[in-house]
Amino acid sequence: MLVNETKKMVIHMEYNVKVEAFEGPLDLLLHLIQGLEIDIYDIPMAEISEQYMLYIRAMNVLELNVASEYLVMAATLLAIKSRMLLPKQEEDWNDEDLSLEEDDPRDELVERLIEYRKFKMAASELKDKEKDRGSFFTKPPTDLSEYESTKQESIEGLEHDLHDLLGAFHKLLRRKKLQRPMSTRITRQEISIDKRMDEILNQLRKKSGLHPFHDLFPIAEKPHMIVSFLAVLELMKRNEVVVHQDENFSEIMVEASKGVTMVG
Amino acid sequence: MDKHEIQAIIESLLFAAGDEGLNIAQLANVLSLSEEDILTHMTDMKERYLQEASRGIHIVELAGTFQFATKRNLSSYIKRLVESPTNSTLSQAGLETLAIIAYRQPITRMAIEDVRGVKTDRPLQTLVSKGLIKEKGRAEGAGRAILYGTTGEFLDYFGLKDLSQLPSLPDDVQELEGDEETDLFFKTLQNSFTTEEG
Amino acid sequence: MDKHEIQAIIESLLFAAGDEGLNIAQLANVLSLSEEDILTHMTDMKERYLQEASRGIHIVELAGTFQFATKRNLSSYIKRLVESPTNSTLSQAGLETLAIIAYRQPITRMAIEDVRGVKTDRPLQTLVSKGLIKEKGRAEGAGRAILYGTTGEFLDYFGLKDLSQLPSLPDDVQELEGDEETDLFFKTLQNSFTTEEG
Repeated sequence: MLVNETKKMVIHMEYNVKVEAFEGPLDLLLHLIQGLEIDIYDIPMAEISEQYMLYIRAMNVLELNVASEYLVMAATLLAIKSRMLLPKQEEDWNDEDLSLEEDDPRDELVERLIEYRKFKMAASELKDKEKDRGSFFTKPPTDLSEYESTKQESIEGLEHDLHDLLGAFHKLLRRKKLQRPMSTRITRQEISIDKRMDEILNQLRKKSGLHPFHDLFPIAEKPHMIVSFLAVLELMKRNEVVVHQDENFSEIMVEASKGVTMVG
Repeated sequence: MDKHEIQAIIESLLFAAGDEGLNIAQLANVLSLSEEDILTHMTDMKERYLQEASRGIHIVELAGTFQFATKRNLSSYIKRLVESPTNSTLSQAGLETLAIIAYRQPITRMAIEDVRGVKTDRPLQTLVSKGLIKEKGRAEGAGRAILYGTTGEFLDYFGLKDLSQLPSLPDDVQELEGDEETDLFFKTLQNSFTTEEG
Repeated sequence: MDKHEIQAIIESLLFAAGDEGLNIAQLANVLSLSEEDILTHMTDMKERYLQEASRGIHIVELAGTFQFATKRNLSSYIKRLVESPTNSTLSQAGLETLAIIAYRQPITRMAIEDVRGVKTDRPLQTLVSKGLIKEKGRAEGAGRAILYGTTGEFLDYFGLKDLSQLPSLPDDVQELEGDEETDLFFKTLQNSFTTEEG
């Protein structure tokens, strides 16, 4: 039993990711219906409920958080199943029509499944379009401000809402940028800690005495700041700079150590 | 102005407008021509760009505007020069939510959740912040729930001219394409439980 | 590849490169052709664009890079487009710049250009003169670059109480940008330790 349980767990873990890949109870039901090759208009409730419960049990075994929607659906399935097992109402004199007509307890579920399936298909068509859109490129608008008359100095007559602003930002993020030797990128990538250490030492030696820590961070870009910070740490470790701080949160001051030769 | 001159002007305007695009009315206005005339030229130009083998760009209609875009078959060359795009593709939940909104707009969150059968707050939030949907008003009644609809960015994102270009909603039964891995999962699962119980 | 195909590819590349343009080496690289071959094609194409009456754009060579530009003689139409009443909007360039500043303020021109990938002097000028943005101080360091931020008029114009009311951006935008920086940080860190130990 224990061995069985363990084996089962292993099998389950392998498919863990896949278990969570369903978009909800309707998605799961559609999958079951397809897998069992069932006619969606004539769902065998006993079979589908059993399969569905199997899935819920698997999720429990895996200690996955079973979303409440799945449990609600489980209850719905069981309710439909038991309603179908109920003896036929007596006022229905024509026995043959019973399972066909509008009284079928499955109707609402079938309707929901079919409605959901439409949109699942539509979603997959959108996915194709999303991919296709990636195969052609537009260009940013040319900067036309030189054609603007200079007297246009107020915001009167402009018509934008926040959505335009957000839209512009997204368009921008989506715009595929050509790789180009843009100067900022190159300089950014070329900062080495060694080079930055030299620069900092030179800066500190140019004027003897204490220098505010933040003076060592001249470029307000994260990569540069990080490299500068690492350079200071390295210089501290090598005892080439000394760092002072009078009290907590006061400005940190840095100075070059005395009597140390220039780093090669 | 002869035909060549007009089309040269249109080319320069479309080029300058870039991915902002220009609509018929704007072109008609700048060229002092009727919208019908512009439309005739656009049809002619679209065809010409497509046919000419030495042209790498063609005219596309996106979100109600005409724009130049590179031809699809050349994308492999352009990708050699392009940085990886900043944004990822939409999740399945996002696509489903978006599909429901696109075909049923304006629509409330509740109505979307009715179709999907699961909570949809997060996909909605993501879609709003990606600028693909926006509030289009409020539903009548007590809750005054937000009504969502798609945006121009939605059209651009999926390469659509307008909403009428959405593929028609499949109205009935076709087999959903199978998913072998999931099938395997269920077979394994079934076996494991059968074994256990037997 | 025949001549037409090559020139179509060049056209699509130059188009996608926009105002940045491409140099001979970049083109040769993408097409796997010699720089001489590229130069021959460029000469041919330049001539062809100039000659054809129905073309509104031509190839210009600036500082070793080739790029498309609208033909000079058509500039009066571009001006009309910019000034047309249907265009009572900020240009796309202006709107983009404003969006970046709104979400990333205070920010320097260089940082804005890094995001947009194109020069941004003019849109900045326009936005300042319209009172939507202003100088908010100077970046530390040698250049002491101007830091831009939005103004009170900006808030009024978009009907915002304060900046916290700006619509939130999708999570993945922030994540992606974060990742890049973190990656760089760890790479740098790693290198620094490797160097130290080596």
